[in-house]
Amino acid sequence: MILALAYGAVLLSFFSGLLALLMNQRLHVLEFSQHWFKKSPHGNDCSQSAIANSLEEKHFPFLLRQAVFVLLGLSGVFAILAGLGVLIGKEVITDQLSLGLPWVPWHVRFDCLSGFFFLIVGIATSAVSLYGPGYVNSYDESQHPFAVLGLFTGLFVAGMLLVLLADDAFFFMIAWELMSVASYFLVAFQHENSANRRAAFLYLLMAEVGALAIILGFGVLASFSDGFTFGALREAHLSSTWASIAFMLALLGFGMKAGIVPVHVWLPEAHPVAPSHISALMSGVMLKVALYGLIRFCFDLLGDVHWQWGVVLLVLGTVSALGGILYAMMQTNLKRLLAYSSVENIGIIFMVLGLSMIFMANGHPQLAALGFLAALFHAFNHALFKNLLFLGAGMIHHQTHQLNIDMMGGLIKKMPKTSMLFLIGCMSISSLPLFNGFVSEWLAFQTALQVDVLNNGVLRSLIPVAAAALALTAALAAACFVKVFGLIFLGQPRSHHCEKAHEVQDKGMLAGPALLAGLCFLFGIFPGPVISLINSVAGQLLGETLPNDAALGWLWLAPVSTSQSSYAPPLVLIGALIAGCISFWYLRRNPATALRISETWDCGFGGLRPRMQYSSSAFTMPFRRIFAKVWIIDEQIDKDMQGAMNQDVAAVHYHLQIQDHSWPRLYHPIEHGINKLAKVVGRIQTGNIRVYLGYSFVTLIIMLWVIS
Amino acid sequence: MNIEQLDFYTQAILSMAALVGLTSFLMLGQGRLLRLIFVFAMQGFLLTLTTALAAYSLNNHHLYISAVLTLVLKVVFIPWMLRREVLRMNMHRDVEALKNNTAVMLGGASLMVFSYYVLHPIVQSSSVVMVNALAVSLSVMLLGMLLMISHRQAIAHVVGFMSIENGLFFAAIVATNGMPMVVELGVAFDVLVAAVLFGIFFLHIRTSIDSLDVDLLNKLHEVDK
Amino acid sequence: MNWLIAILQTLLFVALAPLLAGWIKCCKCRLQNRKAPSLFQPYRDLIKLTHKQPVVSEQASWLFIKAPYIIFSATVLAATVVPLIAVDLPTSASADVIVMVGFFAFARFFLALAGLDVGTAFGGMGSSREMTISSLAEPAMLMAIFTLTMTASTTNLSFAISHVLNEGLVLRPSFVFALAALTLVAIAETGRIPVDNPSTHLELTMIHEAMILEYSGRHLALIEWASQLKLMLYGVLIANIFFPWGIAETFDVQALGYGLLAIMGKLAVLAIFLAVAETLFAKMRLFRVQEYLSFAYLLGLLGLLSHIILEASR
Amino acid sequence: MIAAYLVLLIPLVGIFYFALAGHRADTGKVNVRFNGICLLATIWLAINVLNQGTIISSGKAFLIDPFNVYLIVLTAFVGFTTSIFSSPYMAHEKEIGKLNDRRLKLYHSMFQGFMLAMYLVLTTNNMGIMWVAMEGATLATVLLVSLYRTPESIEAAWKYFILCGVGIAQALFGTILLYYAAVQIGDGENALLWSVLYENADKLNPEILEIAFVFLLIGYGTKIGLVPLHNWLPDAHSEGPTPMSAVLSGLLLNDALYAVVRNKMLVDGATDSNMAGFLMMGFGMLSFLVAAILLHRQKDIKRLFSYSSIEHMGLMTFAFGIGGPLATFAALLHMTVHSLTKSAIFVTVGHAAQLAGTQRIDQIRGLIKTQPKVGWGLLIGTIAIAGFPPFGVFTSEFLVLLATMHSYPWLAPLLLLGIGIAFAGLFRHIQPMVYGDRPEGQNPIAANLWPVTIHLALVLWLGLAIPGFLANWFSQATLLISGSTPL
Repeated sequence: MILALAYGAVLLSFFSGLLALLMNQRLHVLEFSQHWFKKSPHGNDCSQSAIANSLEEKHFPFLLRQAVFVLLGLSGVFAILAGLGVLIGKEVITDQLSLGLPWVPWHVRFDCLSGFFFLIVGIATSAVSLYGPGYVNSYDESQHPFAVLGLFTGLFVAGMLLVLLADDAFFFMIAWELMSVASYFLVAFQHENSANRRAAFLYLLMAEVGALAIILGFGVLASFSDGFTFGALREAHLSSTWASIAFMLALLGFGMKAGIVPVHVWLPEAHPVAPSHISALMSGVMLKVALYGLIRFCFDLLGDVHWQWGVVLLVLGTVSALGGILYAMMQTNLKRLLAYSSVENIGIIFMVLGLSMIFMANGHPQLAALGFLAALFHAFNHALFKNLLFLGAGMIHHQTHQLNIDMMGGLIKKMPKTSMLFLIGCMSISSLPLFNGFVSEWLAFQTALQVDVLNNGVLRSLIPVAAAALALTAALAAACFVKVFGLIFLGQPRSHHCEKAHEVQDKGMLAGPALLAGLCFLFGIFPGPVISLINSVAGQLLGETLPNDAALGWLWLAPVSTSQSSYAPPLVLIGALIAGCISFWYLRRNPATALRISETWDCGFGGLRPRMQYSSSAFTMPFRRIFAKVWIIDEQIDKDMQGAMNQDVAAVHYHLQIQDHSWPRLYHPIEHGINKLAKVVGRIQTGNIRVYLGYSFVTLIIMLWVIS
Repeated sequence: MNIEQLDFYTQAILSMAALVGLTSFLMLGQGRLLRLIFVFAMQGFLLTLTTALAAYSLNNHHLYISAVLTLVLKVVFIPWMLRREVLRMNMHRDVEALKNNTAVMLGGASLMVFSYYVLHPIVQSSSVVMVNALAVSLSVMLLGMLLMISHRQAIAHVVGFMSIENGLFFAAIVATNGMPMVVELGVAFDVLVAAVLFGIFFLHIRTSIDSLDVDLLNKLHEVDK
Repeated sequence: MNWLIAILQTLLFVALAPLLAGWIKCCKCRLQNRKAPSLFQPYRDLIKLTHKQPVVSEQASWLFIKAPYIIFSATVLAATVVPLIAVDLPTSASADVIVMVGFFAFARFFLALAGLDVGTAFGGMGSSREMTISSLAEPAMLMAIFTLTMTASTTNLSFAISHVLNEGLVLRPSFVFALAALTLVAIAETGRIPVDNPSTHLELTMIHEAMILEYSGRHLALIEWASQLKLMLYGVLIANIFFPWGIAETFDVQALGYGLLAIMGKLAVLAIFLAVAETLFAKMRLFRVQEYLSFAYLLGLLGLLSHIILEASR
Repeated sequence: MIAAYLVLLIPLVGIFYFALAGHRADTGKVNVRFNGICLLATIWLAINVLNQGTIISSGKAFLIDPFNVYLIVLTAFVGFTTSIFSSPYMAHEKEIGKLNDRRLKLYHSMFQGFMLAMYLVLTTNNMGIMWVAMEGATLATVLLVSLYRTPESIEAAWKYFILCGVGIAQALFGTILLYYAAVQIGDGENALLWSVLYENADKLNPEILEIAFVFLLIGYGTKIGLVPLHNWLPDAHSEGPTPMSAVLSGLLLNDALYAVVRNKMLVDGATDSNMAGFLMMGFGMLSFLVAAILLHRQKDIKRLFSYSSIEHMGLMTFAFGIGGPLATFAALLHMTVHSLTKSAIFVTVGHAAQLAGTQRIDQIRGLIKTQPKVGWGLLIGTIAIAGFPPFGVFTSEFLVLLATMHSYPWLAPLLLLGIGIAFAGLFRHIQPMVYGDRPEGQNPIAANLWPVTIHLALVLWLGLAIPGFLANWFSQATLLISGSTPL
């Protein structure tokens, strides 16, 4: 039953893709339906006319779009149900599909880990399918055919779901690459822009390299076992060295997809250029699927984790978290910023996962379960709020045709609903209490604080440092999203478009983000249900759950023990409401002190203009000074002079360009190396036939000499 | 088994082998096209004689057919065609300056030693004396390639190509007394078609680059110029 | 009963905060040879402000108007968590020290947004600087606090303080570092000299004041009160974590009374220290603050490492 | 057996029909019909073999076993679909004045000649005839390479002719040595029959066979396009008419590899050492890597894909070299999917070049916007050939990789490196061609893209699931080549 739901989810998303293909085939559909009605004339006229009506030229595209997204949404709902089903039942369901190689059919396994990620995919897909129809309306059909968008969206979701279901390396890779390739087409969807093409190429290239690393990782396991089903791979007995090699390969492969520094560069390139609901899926969900892969590979297939791996994850995660948020802060393109912030969040997840590994390897499975829980919960939360923010970015883009936050401002009054939803997203991602981001970060700190149980001095001093880095990350994230929200929604409009902007009209476009925002808040107040779901994942995968996850009842969160730490978000909410209401009521009761609206105080100079407001680069200037080494900063100020002796400044041009260190350090050398190598190798082909004959001759002589 | 213990025919065939090898050397050092073609025809003729001798000594009738085919193709048709080309192109007075001719000749000699070295195990394991000539046929083949590598004229390439065929043919005779008839016929057919095609190509190359110097055929390459 | 005490304590917190601010001002004036205002001047200021009609910019959105309430509530919530006169509070269990830091972040988030809302250059400047300083201060603060929580192996402040109390007088090198770190952070976070000058206006160096430039009336009162409360919170944290003696462990009137007296005494002494420091030091340039805060971070880290290296059980 | 004769007879008739009848407007369609009938005949043949197992003709001249029968069907299939593509393509070439009736007559006649040579290589039981047919294939196609009579095409054809001629001559020497080894154990006239040789493989003199194999590998390897003998291949592919490139890449290279594998089977039977395997692995890996790197430098779209062919042939050679059931199975599968994909790509490449009026990569732009079918066909074909699932190329590459991991794990990173580099090399060129805005004055052309659709659909199918009969077929062929079946 549960498996049927899961299959249903895959098939529905797949069919939604196929349905989208009908976009250009209206006449064929019309013909077909007429043919059909001719065949069965006794069908009632009502439905016939309804269908005929819907096939009219002006209705058809609209209805088809709706239908495609309805299917996609159903797929999401099915995925949620399937995920919940397996998590609640704590089941492991296996199956085989008679596809694939003749002697190895596709193996399917649906367990709690898959179920949990199914849940993530399902929620995100549902929200996106609510949002989608309104959003894609703005695309010009001749420039950006919906058929392509719909098809690959369906395939993309199907691919992600299949990755979660796969139980052999071959099937896994097929699903994995289906996901990559489909999303590649989505990134390249608006391909008339050369930056988009570049981004798409970079994305696909890194996806391919990552996939190759994963294959190699599976290959290492497979060479120690017979066959490449996950069942067989679990049985493989690897020496410590080989296991570490496999781990490093998997880390490279999955890390590339997840966007770990320094292999993150595709992410800020690819996410901004895809349509927003796709960016939401990519950033919110696909990165999680990569995380799933890593967890599946390390905790399930390799099984016997080493603490050194945990340290690697911890260090990489820390670097990614800090690097991600610092880079994010410097961005002016909203979606690019969000993409970098995904790097940060994935970094946090990796950190906590590393902690979990360290505890696991040191024989503290309960603490490992705690770390695991924090990691998965953060993954879940990130899926919610990053999705929300990307959808929000899409709404803003849809209304203002801008993504540059330096050109926005004042939208809180033009788009009140959007601003509210976006604010919730910002608060969640800044891990403020009462929202879900805080809960997972709190759990992460709790995990890190358990370091006292470890014997290893290095770990004991490393982990607190990482925890402090986590604190710094959280604080920087808050600063970053203050910037984002403040510059986009507050102050005065900085551009014409923003002045003209108005609220999103489409209900679905608001409903999708509203669903996510609601969940962000709900799970911020009542994290219990999700945590108990993750607990069953941990129970199945690590063989250990949290000791007393419900010891104090549903109000409380006390992961280790009540004497060590506890958090009761509902009580906090009540307290906040009481404090807020009392002060509000007390201060507002005097009618003499009603608000008076007046001009902004301008220090007596007069004429406050939007240009005088702080811009993005101004806001982040202190950070730029403090962390100067993190970026490659190219800052230039040019002055136009005029007047006598050219002494008066007529205009000042400020130019700021901020680049990632990984480009000149890592990627450009590789690119140049390959081009150079190609040039060298190219020399063998001189164009002269006598030289070619010489090759043949020499080869022959050498071969003969070799064998005799 | 020394050569004096062999019967006359075998002695003759081995002598022929030596002569065929010699003709290869002559071609390798030859800068004038007409002479090159003449020596090639000589080689073909020697080959025909060898085939005929082998046919006679082994009493193998289908070798006679091979001999006739060789005579027609490699002594008459191909040299005639090439000669006509040369005359038509007005190249009969050109002398190709061969670079490092001595080195090439020495290289050719060492190729002969190499051929013997390579085929040593085969020759050792055989009871048939004629197999000794296998090394010669291999070296004829290799020399043919060397000829192509060292000469720039397309006609020299064709000669080299055909002399490789000669080497192969010789190998077939001395080692195995000729291949099965159907294969022989097929090979001969291929050679014939190849010869015709070469003729067509000379025409094409000449119209395209106004020369038959293969070094000028260098438009397609992977080098940054 | 417990809950009642907790709520009472919170009210006490809120009520006493302006008093502390007044006391500091008093001490400072004395030290600077000026005539001091009354100890209760801050109360008068607050009452005066609540009776004024607030003026709001036409550019401001709802966020600007609601922010003071949010900021105030968040700070009050933080106050519920910190044991003032008694330990073993139920509120400490519902939100531990990390949540408390979260409350600060919450308040700061909205304060910074409010600064950006009106769209003046001052507001943006203040927000930017505030977020910079706080993001550097937060890890340093957590480092210091982690030293405590790891020593007591709990993040519940009540439990942690009673742990320190029950241990008696133990000289912990880590606590020395942590105390220094937390003090530095407290000065930075509450906007005191040498990081920020609370008594300055219309100066390009101001941070906190720049953000709230547009506020007036009851909104300003709330924000001022919240920042007084925050100052007191830090004071109480330092006082009760490192010098917990005197705090009530049982809920009888006598113990609570002693607790109140003890904390008032401790705060009074701390305030004198603060006043002396503010008199002695000049305000730093903004970009020296990072060095100051990284020193705080270093101290916090040293505290943690010395806990792990020197004090750990294994 | 009649089917086999029919398979050979039809193209033979075709040669003369086209040569005598001259070019007419419907010649392209007739060509399609010839190839279609031939495809039916091969299917009939395949059914026969499936039912009866290996067939040897009465005179032992022909041998159809599971290994070659699937290649025969593949050959006929690719020939058929290519002829479908060729019909409008050549019509367009004539329209724009690049070709005239006489050359089209030659083209169609030689198309059939090439097909005949291919069928002969595959069906014959005689190693000598195999050589003759292989040389025949060169001769049939060499004039087609120079069909356009441009200086480049003549240069390419000449290089093709000379290099392959010399190469194939070496293969003949190898065949002679093989024959020599065979006559030593008796049976003169039948000694070159593969069936006989294979039965008595263990009696053949291993030393002779080793030397023979070197000659055969270098000889046929020239045709496969193994580095450093590959130099003719990109030239010939890029300068000839595109349908020719499609069949060269899709069929000729396969058949040359087929010949090498047949010979390897004999050598493996005769010797204990894995000498043949190591040589093939070495050449294969070298070709694979060099071609992958050279992809980055290409400026001509057809040259680009011919390097990709070298790369894939290298991979197959490598896989056959590893031996063992898994690698052999993978190599057979790869042969199939590569043929299908590559010929499909060449179809789209041909149309793309016609659209842009040039083969230069930097002048082909905005294909998706100009003619979506061509653009998408090229893009998806490239995705498939680059080894992305769920296309069949991925399956075979995955299996090759697993086999490598099992036997020679230290080679696996090299293999992956090659795949990665090749992918980047392909995509850096493909992306700008398919994407972007439509250039000025670029208009859609008449094109039949059914071959592309069918081929890619088949490759997709093979990637998702290998149908039972085909799997059975592959398994039997694997059994024949490597001695056991995969799992």
